[in-house]
Amino acid sequence: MQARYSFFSLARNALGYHENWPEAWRSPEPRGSYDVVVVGGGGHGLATAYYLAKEHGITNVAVIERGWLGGGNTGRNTTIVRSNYLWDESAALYEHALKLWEGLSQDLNYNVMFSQRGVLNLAHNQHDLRELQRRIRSNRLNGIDSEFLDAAGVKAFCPVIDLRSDGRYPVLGASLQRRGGTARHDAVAWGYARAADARGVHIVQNCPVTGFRISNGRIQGVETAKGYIEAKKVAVVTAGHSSVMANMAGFRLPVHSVPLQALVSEPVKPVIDCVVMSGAVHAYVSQSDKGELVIGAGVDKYVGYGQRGSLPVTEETLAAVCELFPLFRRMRMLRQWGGIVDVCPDASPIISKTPVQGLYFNCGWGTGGFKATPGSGWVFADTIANDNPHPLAAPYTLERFTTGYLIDEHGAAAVAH
Amino acid sequence: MLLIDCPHCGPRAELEFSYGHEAHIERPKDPDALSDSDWAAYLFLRENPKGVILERWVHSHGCRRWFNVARDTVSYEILAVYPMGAEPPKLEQARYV
Amino acid sequence: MAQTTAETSPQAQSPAPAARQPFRLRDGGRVDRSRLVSFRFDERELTGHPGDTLASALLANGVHLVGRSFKYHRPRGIVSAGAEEPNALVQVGRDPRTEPNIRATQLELFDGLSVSSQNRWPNLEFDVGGVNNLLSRFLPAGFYYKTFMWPAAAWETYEKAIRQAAGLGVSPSKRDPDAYDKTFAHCDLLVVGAGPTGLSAALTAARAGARVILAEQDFLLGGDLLSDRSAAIDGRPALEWLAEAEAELRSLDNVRILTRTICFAAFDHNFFGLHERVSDHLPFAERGDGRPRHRLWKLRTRQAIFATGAIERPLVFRDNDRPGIMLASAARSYLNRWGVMAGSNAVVFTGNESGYATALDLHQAGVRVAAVVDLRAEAEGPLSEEAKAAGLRILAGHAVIGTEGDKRVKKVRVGRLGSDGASIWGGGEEIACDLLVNSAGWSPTVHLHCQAKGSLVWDEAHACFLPDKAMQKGQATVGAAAGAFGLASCLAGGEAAGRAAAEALGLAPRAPARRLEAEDRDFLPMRQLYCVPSDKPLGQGGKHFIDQQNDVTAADLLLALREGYRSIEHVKRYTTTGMGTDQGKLGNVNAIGVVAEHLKLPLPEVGVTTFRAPYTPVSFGAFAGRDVDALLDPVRTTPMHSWHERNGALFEDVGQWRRAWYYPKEGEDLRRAVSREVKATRDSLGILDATTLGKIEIVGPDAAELLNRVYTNAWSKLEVGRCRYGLMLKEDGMVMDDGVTSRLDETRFLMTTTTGNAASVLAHLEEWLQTEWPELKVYLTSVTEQFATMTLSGPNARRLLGELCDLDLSNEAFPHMSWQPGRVAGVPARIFRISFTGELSYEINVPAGQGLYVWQTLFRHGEKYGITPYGTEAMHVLRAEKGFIIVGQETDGSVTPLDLSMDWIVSKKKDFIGRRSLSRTDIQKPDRAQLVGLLTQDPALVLPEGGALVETMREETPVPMLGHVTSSYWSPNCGRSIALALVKGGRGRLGKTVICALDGGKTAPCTVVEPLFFDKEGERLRG
Amino acid sequence: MAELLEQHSALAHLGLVAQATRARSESQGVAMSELPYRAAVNLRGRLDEPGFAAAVDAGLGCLLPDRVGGVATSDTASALMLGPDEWLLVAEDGTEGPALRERLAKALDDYFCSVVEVGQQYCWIRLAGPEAAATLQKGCPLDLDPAVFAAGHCAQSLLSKIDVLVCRRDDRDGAPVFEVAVRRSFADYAWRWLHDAAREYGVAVVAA
Ligand SMILES: Cc1cc2nc3c(=O)[nH]c(=O)nc-3n(C[C@H](O)[C@H](O)[C@H](O)COP(=O)(O)OP(=O)(O)OC[C@H]3O[C@@H](n4cnc5c(N)ncnc54)[C@H](O)[C@@H]3O)c2cc1C
Ligand SMILES: NC(=O)c1ccc[n+]([C@@H]2O[C@H](COP(=O)([O-])OP(=O)(O)OC[C@H]3O[C@@H](n4cnc5c(N)ncnc54)[C@H](O)[C@@H]3O)[C@@H](O)[C@H]2O)c1
Ligand SMILES: Cc1cc2nc3c(=O)[nH]c(=O)nc-3n(C[C@H](O)[C@H](O)[C@H](O)COP(=O)(O)O)c2cc1C
Ligand SMILES: [Zn+2]
Repeated sequence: MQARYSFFSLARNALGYHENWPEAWRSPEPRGSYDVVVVGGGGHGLATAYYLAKEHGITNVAVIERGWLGGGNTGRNTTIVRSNYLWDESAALYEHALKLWEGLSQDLNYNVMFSQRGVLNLAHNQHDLRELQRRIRSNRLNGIDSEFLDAAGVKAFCPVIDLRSDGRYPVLGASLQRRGGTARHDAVAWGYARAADARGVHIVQNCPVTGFRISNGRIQGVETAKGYIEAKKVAVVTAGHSSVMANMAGFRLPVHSVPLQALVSEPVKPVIDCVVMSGAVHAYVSQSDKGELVIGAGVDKYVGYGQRGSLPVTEETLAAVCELFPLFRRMRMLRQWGGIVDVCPDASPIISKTPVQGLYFNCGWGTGGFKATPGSGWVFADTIANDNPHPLAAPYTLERFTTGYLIDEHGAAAVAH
Repeated sequence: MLLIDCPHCGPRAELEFSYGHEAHIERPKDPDALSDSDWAAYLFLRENPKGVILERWVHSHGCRRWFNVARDTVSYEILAVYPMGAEPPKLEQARYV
Repeated sequence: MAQTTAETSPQAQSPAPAARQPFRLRDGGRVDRSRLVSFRFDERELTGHPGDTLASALLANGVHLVGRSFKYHRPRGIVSAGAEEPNALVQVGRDPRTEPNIRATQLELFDGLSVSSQNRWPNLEFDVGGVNNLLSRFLPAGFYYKTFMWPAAAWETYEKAIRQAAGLGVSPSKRDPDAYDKTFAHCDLLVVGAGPTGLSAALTAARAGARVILAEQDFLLGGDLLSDRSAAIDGRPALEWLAEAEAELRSLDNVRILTRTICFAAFDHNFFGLHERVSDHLPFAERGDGRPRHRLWKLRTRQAIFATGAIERPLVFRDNDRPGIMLASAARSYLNRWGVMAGSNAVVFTGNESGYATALDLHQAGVRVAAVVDLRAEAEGPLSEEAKAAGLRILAGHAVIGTEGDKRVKKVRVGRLGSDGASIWGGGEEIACDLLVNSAGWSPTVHLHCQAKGSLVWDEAHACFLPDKAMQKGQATVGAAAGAFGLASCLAGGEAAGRAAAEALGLAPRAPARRLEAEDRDFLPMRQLYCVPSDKPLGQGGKHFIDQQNDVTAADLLLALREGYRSIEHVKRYTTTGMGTDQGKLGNVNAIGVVAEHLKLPLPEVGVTTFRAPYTPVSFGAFAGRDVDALLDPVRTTPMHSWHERNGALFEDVGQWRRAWYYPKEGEDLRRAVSREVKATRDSLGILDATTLGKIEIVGPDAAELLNRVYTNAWSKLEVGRCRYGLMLKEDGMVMDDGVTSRLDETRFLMTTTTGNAASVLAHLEEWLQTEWPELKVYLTSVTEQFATMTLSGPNARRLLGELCDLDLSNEAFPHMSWQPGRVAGVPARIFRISFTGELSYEINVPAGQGLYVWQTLFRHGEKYGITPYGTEAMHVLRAEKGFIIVGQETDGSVTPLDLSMDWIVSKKKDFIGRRSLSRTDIQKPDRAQLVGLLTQDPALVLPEGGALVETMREETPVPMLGHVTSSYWSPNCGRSIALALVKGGRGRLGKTVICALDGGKTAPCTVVEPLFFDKEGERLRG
Repeated sequence: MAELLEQHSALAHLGLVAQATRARSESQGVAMSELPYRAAVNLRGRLDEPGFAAAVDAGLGCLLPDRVGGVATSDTASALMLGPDEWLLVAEDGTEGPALRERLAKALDDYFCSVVEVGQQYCWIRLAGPEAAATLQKGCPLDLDPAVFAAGHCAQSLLSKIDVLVCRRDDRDGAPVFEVAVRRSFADYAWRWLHDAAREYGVAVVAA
């Protein structure tokens, strides 16, 4: 039985010294069989399970997670949420997600602290400006709020930026999506887990999937550390490990997994009240509610499952931060970490059926899938339930790599985000 | 930061090298003979292994020569360096899930 | 060691400083009593001595309250004497040289230092935020996830308040005026930590000839020896051994000692990050002069020894966070190293022998020790015995079950501990005190070993994690960091590790004459309790702090477990334990213990959270080093750059190059200036600095074959002396680059590339050559910078060039798309008759160093033709008038030659990179975006570049889009605006109308036309 | 040394000559100078091709070094081995470029090789003095210890964000001497970077 979270329940429980809070989700032993097994308990997997239950009434579902919920990229990203993507296909998908974000805390009854503090993308040269204009104009026709700020406008919106008008990378302008912002990453995983659990979904942690049983081209179930589990359908949402899973199922994917790192400063009182991203200088910065500056860096270029980033990338990122914010040079790095991001050749995701019937893959979000979490789960659940791509997911099938219909969002992903 | 043993210059910092992704992916001799999906496989599909990867590097800020490397993608240990065109060495595979 | 007291010191000023530092002992310790250092803490002017840290100086002055906690704003004091400090964080210096969250325990005192306390308002003594403490019951771990959701819009307001309350210190508000530095470094052996272990390791390896770097975060070498009054080595005070060891190390050429330097990170392949504080400890007047504030060392070593010691673990008991409650070892350090009494009336609370070491030292120094409260049923062990002998009051089998005192601990309550360790018997005696020191045991500092992905094992006897296997070759952890807590073991362990490292390096270390003699005592026996019970249930009255900085209590951990956040990683994230600036150096093992007990799991099964860099926080500035401001990235300039500057050019960044953009004359804006430049070029003569174009010499019998394979068109038949335009694709069929390539002789070509792609095209060619086509006999050499390139363009180009060179420039002798060697203004040159403007043009390559001279000569002689320098903007207009594409502007990585209607250059007869991709189904579709020209119906209107094109405009979104404007200019030669665009099915729309959406809901109808606006027959080009 | 017609250095705008005459060089950690323009030819070819090395020797008067990083010197030129089939032939006399190229091209007429004049691409900066290595080491990931990188050797690597060719010459006055070649468009950056790096040791601009 789940309690509803509210100010009143908090107050009531305070009187009982918080001894009576129920579990946010149960931790059952897995059953022998499910209608759908979701492999991967990151945000996308949990959201998939939640929407399977909520939107499609499919509740005989298990989420199988090798470690702890949200311990993959969901738990280690810089939490930037925005939808101002270039191509129509991406704009539609990310905007769908953004609309879901806007009601997510209430929907889940879990405060994911979605904070629409605005996202700036800076332009430093004529080429940047041209690309920015292109993006802004197509965003608007796609119904996405997007505006252009000139240098003075940037300074007014985010006073701590140094425009460096005589510097190496002067800020010439920026696009601003006011509805963009950040969310509390862990809360997204936990909120979805709790809400999915409330609808009957089983959440199984510390249980790596080690293989698939496939016969006659159809999925039968998954081998796990806790034994074999039969499943009518299997949805793989394992981000950095997608190739490992695909190799288990006997095919290969057009992705490579690379380390992407991020870092936080020591906490300080509020000093920057929006998200700032720059492709040319390669840095992105926001400040969390606890006060740390949350800073995203770039990827190491080589395949790596080590969940750690290298020093040259940190140096480059912090040099960029020091350029845009010379007042932060005395701030100090508190912790640095890495995730394993699965990157597609066109920097767009894969939401797709596979050569194996009943086996679905959702991956390739690379450096930027946190913002898509609700939308991704939504369209993937629909795709699984109907064994047919949801219209928003249709452009993201594996076939595009054969036919050439790539959705090249390198512009959007020029900075990892 | 990795230390990569360039076959020509000796051990140098990773900074001096550029990455060339998976090795031993040969360009088809007759591309027209391939179906679209076979061509796509050549272009895009990769092993991307967790474990030993056979990959190519170039000493781009040094001697500018390409060579192959066998590396564990979890420990990042470099297990072998061998020239372009050579067969990969036989290696113990660490098991990872 | 200075023994003079302040009174006798010649520099001493009245009033006598000793009197002003009431808790300073008259002698002892490593401070220089002969000199005074004054500093400011909040409103107070205080003094200390050289050798002090801020913490030791504050304690010497009797200051214990130094800050407020993160969440509940509880008064907090100094807990430790080192890197592990969670509470005593201060704001140092004044804006813009201010720095938040500095650990007072590591901050070296200097004259003029000014610090203030943090996270309090209006002041430290009275802090309004303290109300959070009263409300704490409503603010358990994760409370924010459960509330602030209604109404949805109110979150923004709540969030502001939450943010305001969080954070500790404040960021500087202005640009940092200081300089930072970084450097690479290499050595044979890195030794981290200069305690007895590290010193003996470094000595052993250095004597064998290894290149050693010894890094120590402290400003003194010695580690724990500095705090141990009684330690002896070879029958002499250990400090004498220390002085000799240091002197020997300093005398060796192959040793570099880095003090004030933390090794903050262990990366792959024995690569380490070290952070040196070069001048933070100096009075302001002595800083600067080229000397950086901090330096980042990027160090590669062959062997590494982590001799990082151990950190004492605090006991978790009720209200264990008041000022005046500190680690036993810290109180001992203050006493022995700094000659400071942390209090005058102490209670010692311990579960092992370490507490007794402190008790004895305090007692000896004249501090009253009111009681030693010992968790162990019996106080037994060598130090306990000494304490008994000294007559100290020992309460064995007891625990501190509560403390009192608002701004400083006043008394403790003590109860008898049940044998289960979970219950308290008896009402509790109250003992007055002003200092409560405590010890639960020791945690080896395994951070670097773990960062390098080494594994840990649990040592049940010492209740601590020890390093197990190192993942990387050549790494060892020794001494207290490896669980060898006795001095003799540390010395021997260091020696053995140093020897092993030397041997691994192929050196032959000398065998030591004999082992150094020292005591070998650790802190056993111990009784381990991760959470000391009190007379009330946990969480009900009073707080057992696990993580003092983030205000995480044992009750918070239990709440997390109760709610299902069971993995230690969830516990960490839900409660934020271990996530403060100290990263849980004190709290983590206790947290794991509490979780293990609650879940009834063996402790190692709960496991540790991931150790991450940095060991202690590192300034952003150090990572940036001197790569800031003008040195952030190279600015590449051409040999004619100074001329452009002198002639008023404005510049545009193209990759790293800085190119002349346009040359405005008095009163001209961009459009006016560019129009003038464009007109002048078409009417008479323009000149462009085109040096930045990439140039590659392609040499060898198979050079033409290589071109055949990388360009879409055919090259074998190009005659010597002729030039040809080529288009290069990536294997996925998308346009990668374009440019003109000329045949210099039978086996030699010169390829030009776009400015931005010069390096990537060369790399692309090399990659294919070396990896796929090693059979081709071709060599590539970049000559981009060998030449200065200038383009003369316009009807008078031939005339001017004719004056300065001796070639026959007639159409017959020197036709379009050919080249010839010659001399221009006496300088050897290659002259190419090629054109990107559609005018009669000559591209002239001369040796780079002579470029400026030739350029100036052309100007002198071109004056009569009104020679006009034109920049990149005019170049763009000129080429757009002719419909020539710019890679990166008309293309974006998703455009094929077919989309550009450049089928004419795509050979059907041969294979080339990318060809097969062009026949894929989606690439062949007629509704792909294709390059067209656009003419606005209003000829005066210049479309915005990037403008979106639609069939029809409507209110409701999404509006289906047709494409976008790639280039758009005012064309003075056409007398109207022109634009290029990528439009879906564009070629099928010629003559039709599309609409460009403008700002403010306005629209601009445009006619789709061929992308060619000027001189459609190309007569001028060949004229 | 003959002058090239109106040859301008990539560092001309810094007025180094004027600075050099004013600076005192004693008691400085680092002495920096720009070297006069040098001729250079890039040679590619196969050492394992019979006769190739001998032909170069005939044309150049020195045998090619056969290990990457090796340097061989004759009366007129040095040969620096940059890669397994690549050398940079450098003549201190800047006017020698075309002649050097022609001599080699002629000598190697029968071989598959490439001979390209590249001297104008480079700017040479000399760092000398007790802190020369420390200065260079700030931006260069090579191990500059003399036991690893000895006098008479060269290496291509990085200096901060740019490509460099570093040559170590014989020590002078007991202190190391490095010559660093950078592409000319990066010369301004390289010079200012090094000068800034050397500042804490005391730096003098001296005549070459
Ligand atoms: C440093 C960093 C910064 C980022 N910044 C942003 C940002 O600002 N904005 C943004 O939108 N995106 C960002 N991203 C990207 C974003 O984090 C990811 O795209 C997104 O979180 C992916 O979610 P997921 O649920 O698909 O994957 P994950 O959260 O990685 O979940 C996959 C799960 O699968 C599990 N799994 C793997 N193998 C198995 C197996 N065999 N059996 C069972 N389970 C398995 C893993 O343990 C993991 O929990 C960032 C990523 C990183 C690393
Ligand atoms: N009897 C006991 O219970 C007990 C317990 C602990 C320690 N000790 C004593 O402490 C001493 C331990 O000797 P040791 O040499 O192993 O340790 P140490 O504590 O004496 O020295 C470790 C040194 O490493 C430095 N350090 C730690 N991390 C660093 C980093 N990342 N970068 C740079 N410097 C870093 C510390 O500042 C310290 O100076 C012995 O004398 C031992 O007897 C005794
Ligand atoms: C948005 C965000 C904010 C974070 N803030 C902190 C912080 O304040 N303190 C901290 O120690 N770690 C912080 N972390 C980092 C985590 O401790 C941790 O490093 C990260 O989740 C990756 O996990 P791992 O290091 O355990 O592999 C933060 C992480 C994220 C994604
Ligand atoms: Zn090399």
